[in-house]
Amino acid sequence: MIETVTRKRIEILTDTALVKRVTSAIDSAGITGWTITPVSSGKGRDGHWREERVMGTDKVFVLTIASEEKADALAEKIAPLLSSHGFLLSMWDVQVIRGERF
Amino acid sequence: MIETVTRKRIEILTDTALVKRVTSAIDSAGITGWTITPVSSGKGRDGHWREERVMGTDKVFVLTIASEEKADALAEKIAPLLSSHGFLLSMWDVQVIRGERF
Amino acid sequence: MIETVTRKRIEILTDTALVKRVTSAIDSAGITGWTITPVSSGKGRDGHWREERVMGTDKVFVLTIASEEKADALAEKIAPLLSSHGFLLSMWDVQVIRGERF
Amino acid sequence: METTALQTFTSPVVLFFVLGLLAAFARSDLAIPEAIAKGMSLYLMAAIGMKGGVAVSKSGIDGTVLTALGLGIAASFLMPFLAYALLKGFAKLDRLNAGAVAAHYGSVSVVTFVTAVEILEIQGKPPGGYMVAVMAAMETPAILTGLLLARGMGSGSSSQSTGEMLHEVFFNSSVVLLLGAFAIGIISGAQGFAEVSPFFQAGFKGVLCIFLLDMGLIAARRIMDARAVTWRMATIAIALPLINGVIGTSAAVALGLDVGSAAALGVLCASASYIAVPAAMRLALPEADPGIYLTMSLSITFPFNILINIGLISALATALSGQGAVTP
Amino acid sequence: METTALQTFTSPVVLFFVLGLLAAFARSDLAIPEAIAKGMSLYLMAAIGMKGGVAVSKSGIDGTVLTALGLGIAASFLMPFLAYALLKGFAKLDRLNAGAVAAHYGSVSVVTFVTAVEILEIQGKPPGGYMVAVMAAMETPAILTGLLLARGMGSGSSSQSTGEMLHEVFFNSSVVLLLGAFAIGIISGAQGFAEVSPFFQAGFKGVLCIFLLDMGLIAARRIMDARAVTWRMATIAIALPLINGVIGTSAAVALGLDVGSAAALGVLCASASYIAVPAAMRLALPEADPGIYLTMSLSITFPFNILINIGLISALATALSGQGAVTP
Amino acid sequence: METTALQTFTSPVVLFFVLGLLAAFARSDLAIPEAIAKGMSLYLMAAIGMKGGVAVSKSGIDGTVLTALGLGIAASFLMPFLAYALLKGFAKLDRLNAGAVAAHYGSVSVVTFVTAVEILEIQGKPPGGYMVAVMAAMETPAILTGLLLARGMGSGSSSQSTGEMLHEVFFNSSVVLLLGAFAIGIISGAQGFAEVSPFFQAGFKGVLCIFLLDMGLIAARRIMDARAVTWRMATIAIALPLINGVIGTSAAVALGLDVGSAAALGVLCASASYIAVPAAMRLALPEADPGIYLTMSLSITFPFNILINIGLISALATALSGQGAVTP
Ligand SMILES: Nc1ncnc2c1ncn2[C@@H]1O[C@H](COP(=O)(O)O)[C@@H](O)[C@H]1O
Ligand SMILES: Nc1ncnc2c1ncn2[C@@H]1O[C@H](COP(=O)(O)O)[C@@H](O)[C@H]1O
Ligand SMILES: Nc1ncnc2c1ncn2[C@@H]1O[C@H](COP(=O)(O)O)[C@@H](O)[C@H]1O
Ligand code: NA
Ligand code: NA
Ligand code: NA
Repeated sequence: MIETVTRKRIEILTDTALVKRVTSAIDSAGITGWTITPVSSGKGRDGHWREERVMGTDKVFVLTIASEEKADALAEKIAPLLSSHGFLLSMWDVQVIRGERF
Repeated sequence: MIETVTRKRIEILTDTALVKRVTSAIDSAGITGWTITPVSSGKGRDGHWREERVMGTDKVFVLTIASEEKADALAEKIAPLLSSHGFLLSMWDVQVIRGERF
Repeated sequence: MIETVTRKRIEILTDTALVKRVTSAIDSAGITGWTITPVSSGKGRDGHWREERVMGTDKVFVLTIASEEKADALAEKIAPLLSSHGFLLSMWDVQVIRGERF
Repeated sequence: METTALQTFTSPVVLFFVLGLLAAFARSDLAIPEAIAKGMSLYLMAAIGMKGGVAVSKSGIDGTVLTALGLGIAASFLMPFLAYALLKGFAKLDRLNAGAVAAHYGSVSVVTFVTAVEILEIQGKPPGGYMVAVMAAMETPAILTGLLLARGMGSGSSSQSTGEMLHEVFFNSSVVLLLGAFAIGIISGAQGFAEVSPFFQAGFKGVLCIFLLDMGLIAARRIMDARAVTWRMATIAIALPLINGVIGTSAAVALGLDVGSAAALGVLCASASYIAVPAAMRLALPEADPGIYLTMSLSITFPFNILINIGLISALATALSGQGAVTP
Repeated sequence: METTALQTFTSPVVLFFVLGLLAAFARSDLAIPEAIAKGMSLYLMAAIGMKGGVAVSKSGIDGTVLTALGLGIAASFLMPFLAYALLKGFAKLDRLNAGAVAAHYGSVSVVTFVTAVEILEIQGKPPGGYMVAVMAAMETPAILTGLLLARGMGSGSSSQSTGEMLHEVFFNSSVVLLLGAFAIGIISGAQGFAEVSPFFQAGFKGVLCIFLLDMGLIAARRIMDARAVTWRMATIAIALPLINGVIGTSAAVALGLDVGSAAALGVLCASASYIAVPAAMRLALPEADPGIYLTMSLSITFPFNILINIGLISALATALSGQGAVTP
Repeated sequence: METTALQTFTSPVVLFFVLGLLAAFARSDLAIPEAIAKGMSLYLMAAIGMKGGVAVSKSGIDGTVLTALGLGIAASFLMPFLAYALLKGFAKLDRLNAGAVAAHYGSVSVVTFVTAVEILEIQGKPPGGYMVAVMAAMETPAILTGLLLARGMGSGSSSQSTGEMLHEVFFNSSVVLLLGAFAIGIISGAQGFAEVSPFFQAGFKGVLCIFLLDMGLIAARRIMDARAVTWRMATIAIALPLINGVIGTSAAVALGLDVGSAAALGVLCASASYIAVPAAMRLALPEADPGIYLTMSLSITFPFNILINIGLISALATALSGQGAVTP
């Protein structure tokens, strides 16, 4: 059996324009990496939005895998921006192989 | 430490043409929002498919975060369509910040 | 209440060029299906990359839901390629409806 | 006929389609990005719609136009019955899938039509500009017939999803774009079209080449993956375009359409939808199997029409028109 | 004016925009893929930039050019003050959102400008090629004024994000592409442009048609979803283009610009940005509500300008120039 | 030479590339959507393939064509040995990465070739149409040599992945599209090409402009991110195109090719692949570092060839041809 360890996976929904705010928070939390995936549309309290790349109303998911400790540091950093910047953050435990790299 | 609460995250794979069925089920379950992300291809019991937007054979993920109770209500609503409409549903617990909004 | 069962959800980040290696590992682990979603960019130990489809530097997520047993078999198969092929693998428990199909 | 067939196979448009088929069969990774393919299909519909509208703005609407429209609509309503009978009787499809497939064969394929127009023009038999309106009018009636067949008259379908489906049927993107561009063509006329013709006219055949390359790739890949399609279904996917093509062409000649327009109407009857109808079926009959209806219409009927049947129908229209008229 | 208005509504460019509006209001699923829409907007900016540069390479830079540049830059700096006053006073917006919206109305819309140029050319009053440079120069000053108004002078904003924002403002993709293509047009001149004109010139109006189709779809969908916009804001979104258009056109005529260029400057003043400024606001004022500024600029002001205001401004410029000059 | 270099830098094609480099270095967010970039690269390959095929359908295949083909294939097989030696000896790369990089330098860059053809045509030295076939033939041999070098003769690679890799090598999308369009050009000839030339011919240079804008952006962004590339590797990325260009041009002139074709062959030898070969390497040598081979070929060699080396090779071909022939 392959040995796995438990890490936190954090997913942050953000405007494309604000991605750098998120990724620099990740970098400064000492996390080794992140991955960005596209998002097409959504609905929240502010109503419906659609990806309109011409107008820059597109959003993305930034996801990163990190130790619990670093994940908490990141959540702490991002929390103040959640409301003002319209971020959405969720996190959960995952098992990874070669856990030393995270 | 930031305070987090536990919520359910539900992810439903659906044909683009049928997205509205899913999102109106979400709305009518009283959940505040949802997010749609693109999907490129897949394989299941019915064989291989590829995103072919011209023919409308593209699928998307609809994902939503909700309290356990609302998530169960949604699952209940969607379950009858799973087979007939070819949906795929999975859900798991996540931690979120500012849990009151879900 | 709808009855749900617990399954493993595995997500593998891979170069588009190497997708077939991953999906044939899934097929040969006896798992019934998989779904591929696009990825736009990322950063890891090897630095920053961006989707550049012309050069073929695009990556995707391959995700599959399977019983714990089959998921372990898959992890076993993929583990040796993680470093050499630059894959990233994480897995976690999810609840699904109609668990018999996975 | 000889020259006809030869001309077909030296036209870049058809050759790019063949290249797509071959590349996919050789398992090459050649692929057109989906956004580009979708963009090209919108372009082709806008261009064909405008060109038709400009033509009608010149020629006006007369009895022939109304005849062709009536014939097309009637054909779209009625053709699914024959298809349904064959699909249930010969191919042993269940009611649901038989109805869904029948809807595809009653409706039309825009790209088959466009390719036929290119070929007919090379052969010196250009169809009337109003045929674009006929095509748009033929897209939807078959969907209604197909649903009726699939569900039966007293179907228990919820009225909500029926309303949603009817809306989809009448406002689906290809109908809206074709008719919208047609109206724009009529309003702006030849003078307005002149401004935009370098884009919509001069680029048209080149875009069609690349689009058919993609269609070749998709059609061939789909048939290599196909599981659900039996030889009986494949036979029907060849037989229907032949039968419908003969019926449509003959009726059109009998009702007095010119050679080119009669051939075009035959091609419309022979063609099967793989854009508008699948989208409607996914909504209205989600339980029907796209693996059946898309493979039949796109991977068998479509290539058969492009490579062989357009040539046959064109020859038939010429022969029939020759019989009925003194001038060849 | 009659013919003018009529010509506007028989131009395919405007008709495709109307088609987009109608299709969205009818809740059709017609949609242009985002990658295609983005590609078209880049194409339009590269083409308009190059054409302007080539024109300037022929005409050279003289006093009129510098006057127009100065006027445009001053207008972009100053117009947000009036907008801000109206937005705070009449529409009761808070400081943050009023500043953000004001920035949009001080800046410009490339597509409104391009459509105006098409219409002015049809009317025989082509603006000078240098107006492209004026447009590019007007994109950013308003952003600075808007931020100042939103944040106040002694704002506590972190200097890091100000630097990031200023960089975004001066190197945002539309400014870079417009000015870059303008420079390429000047360097390569008419001879270099001849090589690429089939792409950048002949295809231009057709691409503009499809792009405006998409803009119509987006504008109408956005207003149907709109929650945050009140009737007071909607009123301002009509009043501002009227007021700014009159001011801009009059000033331009007074300073001696020709009819076409004066009308173009009026249109620039009347137009509101929905590409460059929203991107900058998302970075610099993430707390401001895009539901307000995008709906006002894109869903109200933009259609109003395309369908009505360009015609009014053109007529005004003709009337004013006629008064000031003996030759009509 | 003076005029040559000047002409290069007033061509919009080259200027858009420079604009892309500058915009990326200034950290502008200008970006072409990936789907559009991919679509443009497919368009360029289809167009260049067809044009070559049409040219050959006119000129026929003679001894010169076969000579050029043989020379190109031989060069592609052999050039990786020199590259490998330099990469291991001077740049201290390990066997795996040295072999992977060597494969890139033996193969060719379609866009470098296309840009060279544009420049050579402006200079009045158009290469023969058959050079497109030579280019297609040069794509793959180097991949085989590179793998041999990377893995050694008795490599323990599984036969499954070798088969997969060979399939990828011979049916990769650029080879299939280039050769397929070339065949279509031969079959449909000048007459068939006339129908589609507004799309494939008239639009070509404009698309090339936007594609090079994107290449400039990508090349500059990649080098700003580069970590793995040392100054020794950078030196080789400049030295190899110089050396290979001289060898290729001289051999071509010696074997009797005309000036334009000799220069084109020199450019092919000088160019390094960044489309077909990286895809093959990712499959066949997943352990090799794309950060090395893509940065060298795309961010150093490609701009060097576009901006400087094409001009040098063109001058060399003229000089050498002048020595060997009486007529200049
Ligand atoms: N901690 C992480 N969280 C999320 N994605 C990661 C992480 N580390 C690496 N990645 C992704 O995996 C890719 C390869 O990582 P690496 O092998 O470290 O260069 C990166 O480009 C990212 O897209
Ligand atoms: N409960 C939810 N589940 C998933 N996504 C959500 C949820 N609520 C909001 N979102 C996403 O977050 C975006 C912003 O939400 P809001 O700030 O509530 O307008 C929405 O447009 C959705 O894409
Ligand atoms: N075990 C699985 N894991 C992930 N995705 C799956 C799985 N099974 C099916 N899918 C996805 O669901 C789609 C429909 O599956 P099916 O209904 O089995 O044909 C497939 O095409 C896949 O995209
Ligand atoms: Na039909
Ligand atoms: Na303005
Ligand atoms: Na080379």
